Amino acid sequence: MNNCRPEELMISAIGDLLEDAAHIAVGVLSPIPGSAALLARARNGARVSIIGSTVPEFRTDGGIDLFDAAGQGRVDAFFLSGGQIDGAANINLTGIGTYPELDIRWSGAFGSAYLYFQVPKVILFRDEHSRRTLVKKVDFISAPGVSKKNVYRPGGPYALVTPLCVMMFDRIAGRFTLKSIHPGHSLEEIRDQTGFDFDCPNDVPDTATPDKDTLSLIRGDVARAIANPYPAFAAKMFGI
Amino acid sequence: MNNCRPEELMISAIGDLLEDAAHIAVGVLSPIPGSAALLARARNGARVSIIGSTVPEFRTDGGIDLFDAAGQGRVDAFFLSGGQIDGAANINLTGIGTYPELDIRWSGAFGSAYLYFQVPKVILFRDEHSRRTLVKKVDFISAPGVSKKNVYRPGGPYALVTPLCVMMFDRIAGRFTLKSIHPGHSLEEIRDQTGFDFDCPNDVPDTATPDKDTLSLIRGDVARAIANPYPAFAAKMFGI
Amino acid sequence: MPETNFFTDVDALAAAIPDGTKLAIFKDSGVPMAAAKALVRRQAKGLHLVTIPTAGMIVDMLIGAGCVDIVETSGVSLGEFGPAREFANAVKAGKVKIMDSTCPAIYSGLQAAEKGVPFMPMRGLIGSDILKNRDDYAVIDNPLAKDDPIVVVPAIRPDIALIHVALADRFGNLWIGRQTELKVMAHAAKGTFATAEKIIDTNIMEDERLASASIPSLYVNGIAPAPRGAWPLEMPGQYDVDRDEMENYAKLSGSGDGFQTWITDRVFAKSVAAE
Amino acid sequence: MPETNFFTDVDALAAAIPDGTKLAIFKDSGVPMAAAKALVRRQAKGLHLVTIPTAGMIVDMLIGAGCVDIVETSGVSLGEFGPAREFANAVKAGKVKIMDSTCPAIYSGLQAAEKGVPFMPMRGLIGSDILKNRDDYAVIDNPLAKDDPIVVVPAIRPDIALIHVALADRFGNLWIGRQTELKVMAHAAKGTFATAEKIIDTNIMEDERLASASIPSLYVNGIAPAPRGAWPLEMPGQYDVDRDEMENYAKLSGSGDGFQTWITDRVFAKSVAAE
Repeated sequence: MNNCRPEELMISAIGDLLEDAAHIAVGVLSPIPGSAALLARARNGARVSIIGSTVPEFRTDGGIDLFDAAGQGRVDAFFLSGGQIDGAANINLTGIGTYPELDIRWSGAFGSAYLYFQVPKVILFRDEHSRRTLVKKVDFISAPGVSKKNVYRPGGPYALVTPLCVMMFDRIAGRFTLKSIHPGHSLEEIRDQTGFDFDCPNDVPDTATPDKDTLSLIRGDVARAIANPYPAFAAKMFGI
Repeated sequence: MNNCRPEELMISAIGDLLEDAAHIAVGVLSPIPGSAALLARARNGARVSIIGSTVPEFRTDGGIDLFDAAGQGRVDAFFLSGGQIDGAANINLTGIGTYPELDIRWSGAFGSAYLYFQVPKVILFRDEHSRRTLVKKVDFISAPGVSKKNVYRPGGPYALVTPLCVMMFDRIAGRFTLKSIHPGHSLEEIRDQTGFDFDCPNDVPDTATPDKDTLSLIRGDVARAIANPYPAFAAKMFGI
Repeated sequence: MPETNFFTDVDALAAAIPDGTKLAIFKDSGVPMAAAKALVRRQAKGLHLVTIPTAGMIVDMLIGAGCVDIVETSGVSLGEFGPAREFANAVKAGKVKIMDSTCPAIYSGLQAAEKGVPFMPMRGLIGSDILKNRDDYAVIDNPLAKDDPIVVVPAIRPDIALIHVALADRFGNLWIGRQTELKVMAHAAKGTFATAEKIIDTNIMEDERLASASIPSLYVNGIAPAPRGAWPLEMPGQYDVDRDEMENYAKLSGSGDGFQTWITDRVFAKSVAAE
Repeated sequence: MPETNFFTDVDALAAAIPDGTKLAIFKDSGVPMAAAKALVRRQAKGLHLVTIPTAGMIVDMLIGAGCVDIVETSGVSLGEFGPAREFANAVKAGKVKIMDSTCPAIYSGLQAAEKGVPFMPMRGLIGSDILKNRDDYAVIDNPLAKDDPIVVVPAIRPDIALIHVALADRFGNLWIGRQTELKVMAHAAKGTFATAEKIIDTNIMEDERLASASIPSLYVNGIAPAPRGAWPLEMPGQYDVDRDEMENYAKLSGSGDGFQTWITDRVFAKSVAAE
């Protein structure tokens, strides 16, 4: 592993998953996926729309337009997270306990219950890899990972990226498969920290670290661009 | 009858029907109803929207907005016409003969099949009162005059104004009733020129001619305002 | 996402619109007259025109020139210049298939496509012969109420929205001013081709006054320069309708030889387009 | 049609919003913070808030102050300043009824009301617990296709859309810039109340640059002046978010006494609103 930081590794790993996405949308409060989208933009010329951004090149025509664009098939990739994510890629943004008077109430589903169906490549990102966040079964399905065959669903979960690993999601099997382990971590650690069962090939490679060019893009163009929507992140991560 | 012209009488008669309409919309190619709407504006402060107008005070936010406004209940009065109008207030803007390869093909229904349902006070206006235009049964119902009870229909036909008379429409009975006869014309002439059966009280008054104030409004403010959407009409009618 | 193509002229743009295209055209300014004439010059065939929601000379001319198989419309008329006689003749002769509608049904169909839903409910229409003749419309029971029949119209997803704008930029963005329907068209269509009075080098999206009334390049597949591209129709703030030319068209169209003469003079004699 | 009322200040405007009003509030700038504080001051009760489509501090504050019975939302959060703890506490305590949704379902409901239709179909949602807990949503078979289940959401028709704009005029028109969602809100709601940074004497509709991004007076029932009316949130092009004030709210809210202190200091001590 070269001297890239864990966040930079995740940015690079997500960026590698975005290679064929021409239009990537990014929600609020997603600095690491947002940075990955900007990396894809710098490397492949992807168009990036950042919800809520006021920067002309990233902003959308408003929320309605962005959801409509996803409905039209004009958004290729998006990111979702969850207070809980389970092995069937169900996500929970609503809370823990029995609905509606939950023990812990989170913000709510936002656009997930729609975009998870419409966007072909939804990458799940979670900054904490633990049995608390990656659970056997979510308490509340804000948006389901898989749907019955007759449900119109051009989109869905594609991969899960955490501080420990990258997993790919099989929409037919409805299960995750471990794809790569971040350098410095182990399969045992991942099994230990994951609340759900997942598939695992015999030989799981290390997650590729960003090469020199990618790292300088991340620390250069990407850092400068992410500073507008996420000044605090850019300051902390890249010192700008 | 004072020396008002037939068009001015019709403008005045329609204007009198618009007294409680706060927002009146006017379609394209409707100079006489348009003038009547402007008269209602001058007299009662009604808001007037003219489809296709570029004048700031009359223009709409575009076609979608106007139809939506009607759907929201924000349009109180509108005008429709027809190549044929029948005694049940069905209108035909599509053509004569057997659909689709008609003997005579007109322009088409435009917004009638919607606005006739949504706008509370639709005034039918026809500049030719004859058995050719006012028929027993239209060849093609571009928009129906009455609907079954379970059909959502806050709007519908209110009156019919022609060069001969004013008729009111009874939405329950589904029939017209003669309200007034323009000075210089007779019930016999109207019966002779009307292809459909209508109700007629024993004593039908003359259509009220515009008083001096109304006539000077028509020839003043209204004439000047109608000249923008309808320059040819204003030039011919009012010499401006 | 489209990389916006920049065509050298309207003929290059028309060459990129295949025969059989489902083509959406807006009723108002800017009417893409120059582009439509280029379609006539290239002898386009089998177009399925969707008028948003009505149309005038542009559709009458395309029908008269034999470019059109299907016309989906709420009305075709030359407005104050009279009836659309090429349209009426072609319908009567069964030369074009007519799909009669009503304005808000066409808007609702476009808005369904814009939202990626297969249909949109709409009020009105029940009891009309418009509805009776549209096999693709249906009446359903409002699923959220009792005894409330309501029409559903299918999404209208044109292959191409063909529009004319005052201003485009080199980045593929279009400024549309108050004509917000053009935005709905661009969203609903698979792709948008635009002709523009002017193409500028600065980015429309970076000018706040322009950006709030624009279509971003995300939706724009092709742009061609077309100064006076709406002529003989008007372009608000730029030029008025050419009344003589319109009256001439109204006189000659619908009359067989007269229309052919008009086409020869006013479409194939290319120079007139820039008059 | 409304004759637009011009209120002397936000408190007069808040006095015209009855208890129990179904009130729509937009997530983004301008957030009508000054008007919401006036609602707290007048101790409004029983509000049914519809967030378009999510919300932050404004809804958290109104809930914490006991003004709200129902909150219909796709999410409430203070964003980078943390969770909305008054909201979360009230939901957990059963003090407000929560109607959880997802952003495009709220937009679709508004757009149904805008079009005067009782429902709108939308993709997604099937299989979610959001759908399972919304008795007012339904799954129907797409009437124009086979074996294609699709959700329908009911029209959302707020009593009042409460918005904050940069510019209003004496004729009742509002300039909204790029925030086109505000227009959808005004169309969908029975009436619209606006606070404005500035009220001008010239007619917005007669200025082409402004007119293309405006809400005409047809939809506007009331306007009150509110300079810095979004504070402590930002007003694009005019002022930035007041980070200290937001952090202070994030710290004190959700903590009982702390929130009461904050309300006393920042809402009832009226002068701070104009800081």
